[in-house]
Amino acid sequence: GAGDPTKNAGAAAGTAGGTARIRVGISVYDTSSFITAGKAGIDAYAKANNIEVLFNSANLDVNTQASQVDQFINAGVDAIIVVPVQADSLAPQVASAKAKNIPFLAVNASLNSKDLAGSVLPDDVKAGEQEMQMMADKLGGKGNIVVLQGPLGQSGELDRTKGIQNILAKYPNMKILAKDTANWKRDEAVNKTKNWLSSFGNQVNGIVGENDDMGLGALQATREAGVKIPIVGVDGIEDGLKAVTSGDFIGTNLQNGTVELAAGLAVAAKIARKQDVNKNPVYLMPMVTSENVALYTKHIVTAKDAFLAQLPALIEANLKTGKIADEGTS
Amino acid sequence: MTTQQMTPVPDTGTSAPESEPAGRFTATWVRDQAIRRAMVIVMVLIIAYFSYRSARFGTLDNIQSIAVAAAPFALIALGQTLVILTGGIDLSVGSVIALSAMAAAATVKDHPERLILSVVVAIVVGLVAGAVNGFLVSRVNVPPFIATLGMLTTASGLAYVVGGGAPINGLPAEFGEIANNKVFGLQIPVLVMIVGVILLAVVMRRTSYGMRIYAVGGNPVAAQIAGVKTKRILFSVYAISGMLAGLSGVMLASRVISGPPNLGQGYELDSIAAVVIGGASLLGGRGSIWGTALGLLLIQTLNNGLDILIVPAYWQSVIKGVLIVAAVAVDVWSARRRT
Amino acid sequence: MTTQQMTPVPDTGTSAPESEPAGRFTATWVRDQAIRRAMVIVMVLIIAYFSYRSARFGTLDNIQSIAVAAAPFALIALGQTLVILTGGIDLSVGSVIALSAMAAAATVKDHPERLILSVVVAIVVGLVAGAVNGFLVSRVNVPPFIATLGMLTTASGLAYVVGGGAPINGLPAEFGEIANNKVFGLQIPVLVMIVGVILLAVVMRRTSYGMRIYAVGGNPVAAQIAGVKTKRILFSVYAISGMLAGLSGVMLASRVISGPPNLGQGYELDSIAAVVIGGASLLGGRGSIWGTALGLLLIQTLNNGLDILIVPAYWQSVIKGVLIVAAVAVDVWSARRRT
Amino acid sequence: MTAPALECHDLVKAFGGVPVLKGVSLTLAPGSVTALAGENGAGKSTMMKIASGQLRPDAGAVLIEGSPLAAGDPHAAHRQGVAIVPQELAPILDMTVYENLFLGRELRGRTGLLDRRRMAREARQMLEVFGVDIDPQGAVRTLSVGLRQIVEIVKNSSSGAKVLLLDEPSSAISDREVERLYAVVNRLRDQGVAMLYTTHKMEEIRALADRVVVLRDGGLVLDEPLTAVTDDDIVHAMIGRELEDLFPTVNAPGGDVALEVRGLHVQGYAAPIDLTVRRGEIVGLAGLVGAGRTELLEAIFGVRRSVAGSVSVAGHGIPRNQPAASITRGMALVPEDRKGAGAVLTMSVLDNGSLPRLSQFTAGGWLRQGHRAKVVKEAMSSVRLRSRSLSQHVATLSGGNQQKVVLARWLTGHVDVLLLDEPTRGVDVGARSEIYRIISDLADSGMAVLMASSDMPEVLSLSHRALVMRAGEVAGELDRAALQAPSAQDTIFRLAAGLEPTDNTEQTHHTPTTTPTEDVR
Ligand SMILES: Nc1ncnc2c1ncn2[C@@H]1O[C@H](COP(=O)(O)OP(=O)(O)OP(=O)(O)O)[C@@H](O)[C@H]1O
Ligand SMILES: Nc1ncnc2c1ncn2[C@@H]1O[C@H](COP(=O)(O)OP(=O)(O)OP(=O)(O)O)[C@@H](O)[C@H]1O
Ligand SMILES: [Mg+2]
Ligand SMILES: [Mg+2]
Repeated sequence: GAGDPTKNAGAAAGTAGGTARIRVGISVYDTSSFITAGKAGIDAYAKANNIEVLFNSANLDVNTQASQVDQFINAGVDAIIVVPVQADSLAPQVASAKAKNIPFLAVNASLNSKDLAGSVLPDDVKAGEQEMQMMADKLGGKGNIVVLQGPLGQSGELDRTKGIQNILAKYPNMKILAKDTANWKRDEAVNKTKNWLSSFGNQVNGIVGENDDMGLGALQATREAGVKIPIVGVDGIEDGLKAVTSGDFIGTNLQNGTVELAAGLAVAAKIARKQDVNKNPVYLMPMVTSENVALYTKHIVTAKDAFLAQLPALIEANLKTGKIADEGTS
Repeated sequence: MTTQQMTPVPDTGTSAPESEPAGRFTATWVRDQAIRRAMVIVMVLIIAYFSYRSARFGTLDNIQSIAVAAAPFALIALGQTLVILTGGIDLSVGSVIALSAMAAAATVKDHPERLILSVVVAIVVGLVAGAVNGFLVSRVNVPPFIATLGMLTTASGLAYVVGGGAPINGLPAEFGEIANNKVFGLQIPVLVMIVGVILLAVVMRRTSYGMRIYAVGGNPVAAQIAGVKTKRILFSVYAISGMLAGLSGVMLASRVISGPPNLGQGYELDSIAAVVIGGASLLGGRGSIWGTALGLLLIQTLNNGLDILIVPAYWQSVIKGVLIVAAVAVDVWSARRRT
Repeated sequence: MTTQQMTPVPDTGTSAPESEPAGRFTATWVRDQAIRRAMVIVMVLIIAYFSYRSARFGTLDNIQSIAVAAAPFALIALGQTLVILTGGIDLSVGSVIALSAMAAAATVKDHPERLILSVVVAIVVGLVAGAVNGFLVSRVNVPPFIATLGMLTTASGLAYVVGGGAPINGLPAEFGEIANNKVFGLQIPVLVMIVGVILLAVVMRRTSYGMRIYAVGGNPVAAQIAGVKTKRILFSVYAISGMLAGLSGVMLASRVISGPPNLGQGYELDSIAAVVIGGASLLGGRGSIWGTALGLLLIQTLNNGLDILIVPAYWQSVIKGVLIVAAVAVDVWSARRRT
Repeated sequence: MTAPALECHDLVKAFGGVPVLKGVSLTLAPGSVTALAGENGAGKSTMMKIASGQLRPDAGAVLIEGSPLAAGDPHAAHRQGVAIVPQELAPILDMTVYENLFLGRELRGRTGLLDRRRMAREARQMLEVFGVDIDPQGAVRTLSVGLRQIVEIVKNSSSGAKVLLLDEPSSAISDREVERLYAVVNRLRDQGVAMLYTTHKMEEIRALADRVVVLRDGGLVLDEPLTAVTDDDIVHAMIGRELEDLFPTVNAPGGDVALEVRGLHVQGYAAPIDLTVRRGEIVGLAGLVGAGRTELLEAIFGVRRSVAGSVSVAGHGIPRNQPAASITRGMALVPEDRKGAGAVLTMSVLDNGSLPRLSQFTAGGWLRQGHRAKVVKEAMSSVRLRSRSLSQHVATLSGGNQQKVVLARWLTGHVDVLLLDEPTRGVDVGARSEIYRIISDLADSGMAVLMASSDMPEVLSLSHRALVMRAGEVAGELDRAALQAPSAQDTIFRLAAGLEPTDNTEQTHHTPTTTPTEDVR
């Protein structure tokens, strides 16, 4: 059960050996593939650094997330990490954690509070810019595109859309024919894209998915319609990397949950232990193209376990360099 | 004991006396037609509008798109029709889709040769889930809402368990054949949908099983007195609904060659809506397969047409909500007019 | 005329308002108690298990956490109880929460002084949405399922429209006071919940309005013949349900100082589940406020306890689904035993 | 003789600890009709439900032709050849008449698919026995209660059952159909079917039964061949005392008009209707099943839409189509279908009793519990309601007692015009005489009573005046003298059926021209 945390001293494989065991409460927005990958990273890092993790998922409900934070505060954890359901929410909860001197971190999406102890955020604007740039390059700076957005209002969607617009502004000959949400889902994206293809016929020159799943749904739609249209995505999930390898995607951006969430935990642990650390590192997604896709496929698919084994060391190294999205080379 | 529509008088029906004994053209039949016609008229208006606004709407390609998108919904709506006819409800179809899709994906992952097996697994998983629902409702007397809500929650949890909390990706390309191959020029799901609709329409109209389903929904006590094995009928409709959800799940998964644990989320409400728009009563005993097909067509046509007109998603919500209510209101109004 | 649970005996008999002082210890009363007790016993067992597994569970802090989390649900479950007692259903509560939260957020954004106004706006928005539902159901005779499903879709679209497709962020810290300040040592939502439960329990048992709601749900035709203005009653319960959803929405938004357009998504099923677990029949006429409170407590305790035991989310789903069905099955079983 | 078709041994049944059957044994021989009599709530329906497998007895056994019946399994009972026409009719409203008739034994063609055509055809033949023109392809929902009852009888009497239980099969049908029912019963008897026939009407017992069994308070108090007992014996066994006169003497009505209906045009009906009822007057409404009596009463009260005309009570016009306003103006309706339209089954006796006059029992919306309980209790005891307490759910009352609740709930306040639709349907003799007494007392106190009834003696003996309806119109009127004439019954029948009237009838309204068969709907 969740009784007394038994002090377990021998577990320190990385750098933090000998430090006292701490408890970190983590509330994530939902159980997604990103979070599941992240959980693996969290567990690997926690084990190596004598951290007990209380891990809850909020099922996409901000009220549930607020309750989970309340519980962590009641439990007197040493730090709280939230992967928010809703960006810029939870200000009262952050404040009450601060009142009890519990460091509170936002990971993956921002929280609107001056009481945050730190944050580990991806640069989603950059990700949007990168994927749009890939598309612009592919189309030679002109043509019509459609954009599949994430759930409207989620920070990932807002920022990636913004990045896409930033690049588009530079290309007057590129036009968005349609943009709408497919809620990160492949099955929604298939139908939406298919209907768009009905609507615009062969005017569509490129499809920009704000994540890989929607890009893959679009891919299916193009197949059913019997056309071939360049597609880009974000995230670098297994099927996305495969699509890059096979040439179905012109590229994607890697948001490796394993690395990002482990980094989040690392920052939280160091703040709780009053160690020196950059409290607000930014996760800059590496671009994935046919040239470098092999390496990432190894980390994410084929040699996942080996990658996890050296993850704690990688995280420590990354925190020192400040490039927390660095995947190493092995 | 209560009627859903608040008709002030015991029988709404003091219908026109020109009912002919010959059978076809009885007052009830005429009313039935009228009721159906109101919804059909609404449909025609909507289709006309879309066709007027976009030349692409009426193309064969687009009609095929509508059919392909409709197919997985059609299957669960068919099962849902049977369940609702008995006076029950199946909230679990959405998550049974997820669970069976995950099971199929897990089966076929790294084993392209298990294609058929994966379909069988999905159907069996759906059938088992449905059987559990049926058992709870017919034997343990748990209200259908609770039994299937429990299954909704449980199956969706299990779908994640199957994938260890994540979607099952990296499936062999062969898995796509189930949904994407064509037979007689139609994608398999479309064919399955057509066969399913016709088959069930015949079952409901032309077999004693169908008649007994109506009886159990109309008045379980009376059905029992007349010797109908109400428990078996109840059990069977949930089992069938689960099975169809399983089939729907594997077809959806095959279409996107992936096993997402949140597949089918919220489909239950859409399927129930299709049935109720089609004129069924949630109290049971009233409704038809054709009605459901019509309700489904309404929803799917709206989804497609609004996408084609590039209406933003949230305005689509608003328009769909308003139109569905309006269509049913017209229907209710016309049904009363012609009584 | 059909009963949802297939009992050959006309009556499974739960709680209509029981009012007669002399007949306290009648068979019906005893049965009522027994039925209630079965669920209470299940509750006690669950609480005992959680307390045994975690010292944190029984702390005052945690009980407050449960109460705070329960409050917004309690409000919609109360409204839902009234609606279900009339034989209807309100699927729109979740998205009315979103719409009214967005409206409140839009009101208070950049205007911290409009705190009270934002609450009023949310309540009015909820009331209007509920009134539309009520109008459709009582006057246009649209089945409640469709009327409120239409509102679900429409209101959730409108919630995005209010925010222009995005959440309303950057709200003044003062907005948090609505939900986070304390009165008499209780957070305001908890207080509102307690007042709401007591008030409605009294209304349902001690006023003619409450009795009329039971009558309309029990037999609308008979109620009308007895002079009850059934349309008004119907209208009013949907309006109340909408209003409470509005109140719930502003409290939720205030709790996290944010206006998310997808707030409240899926809450409708939870609220209906609470009511049905509490012993109400979806056919109307049967159920009680206390039953709903108990159902709500069951769901919220499970949510909290399973989180505290750090059960992974998907296993939580599985456990919750199974436990809810089991609790209701025990309840049904005990109700039959004691007949 | 052969083995008994049905044997009941020491049946015991209690609901919520209250005994309903206290060890009842009964034997039915093949080809016989046994009348089952007893007061409301004596346990007759309970006994039949046990014999048909709908209820499980607490103790005791049921044997069908010597083999035990699986307790609480209606399907097994059905298979073993037991059929029941339940008291609370159980048609499937949204299905057609022929589907109802053939449910459970559907006719199939060679392909195994349903042969709907043949079912409809045979259904028509089956219904012809009763001479009513019911469209076999119409939904049962569109039929009146009486016609539904006929459908139920036809269904169960043609199922080939060896044991047929009839629970008050004649409660909603008029004399003409009752006679057809007798013919059916006699035919089944000749075919060797054992029948148990519950009724509250003495003449039915006399006309049909070979043997009579009386239940009182859950015990069997009389079991004799019919020839061995007198009517008085039976009544005495039922109510435990002598019954004087079934009908009270009716006093002359007052002069003021209490109810005035002018040109009331009921939606869906051809002709507007005029009628007046004076204070203290009891006006009977006679007619065949489906004559439109129910519709008229409902339209006067405002629950059925009327499109033109006026209704006034004691000189005050009341708005049409507003039952609440009618109640405030002193009108009350006791509907024909007590389960569907009368009582709220999920509510208690107390709540049902106070529902029509809630404002009288509230202060600013608050229920005055003590006052309410007192007044309702008085009203309920004035009709000698048999219930465990005021908080008993109406669903668990016996049929006759439900009827009493629906009537007595109006007695909690002032009523000027009482509209009664089949007021004694399913009510036992004892209670029936009480209800008659109540009606005549109410009339004496100045109330105007308009009473639709298919029970001919009721119309003849209780009314000051009777209107005969046919096809939605008033076909004729009989005054007190005409009602007391020996030929009254015949006159009413002729008017109702549209035959040429015999000479001692006053025709006030309308000369019938159509033939009897086509007016039924
Ligand atoms: N489900 C039930 N729960 C509780 N009590 C019941 C139930 N069903 C019947 N009773 C009670 O059992 C007694 C016998 O009822 P029953 O219906 O057998 O009477 P009956 O002889 O048929 O009367 P009637 O002539 O009015 O039809 C009544 O007092 C009734 O209240
Ligand atoms: N839609 C319809 N189709 C066919 N017949 C109908 C329809 N609606 C009503 N009827 C018939 O109209 C007639 C009116 O029934 P109603 O019950 O009002 O008559 P009533 O005089 O009150 O008869 P009773 O009270 O003896 O049953 C019934 O015969 C009913 O079957
Ligand atoms: Mg009876
Ligand atoms: Mg009548």
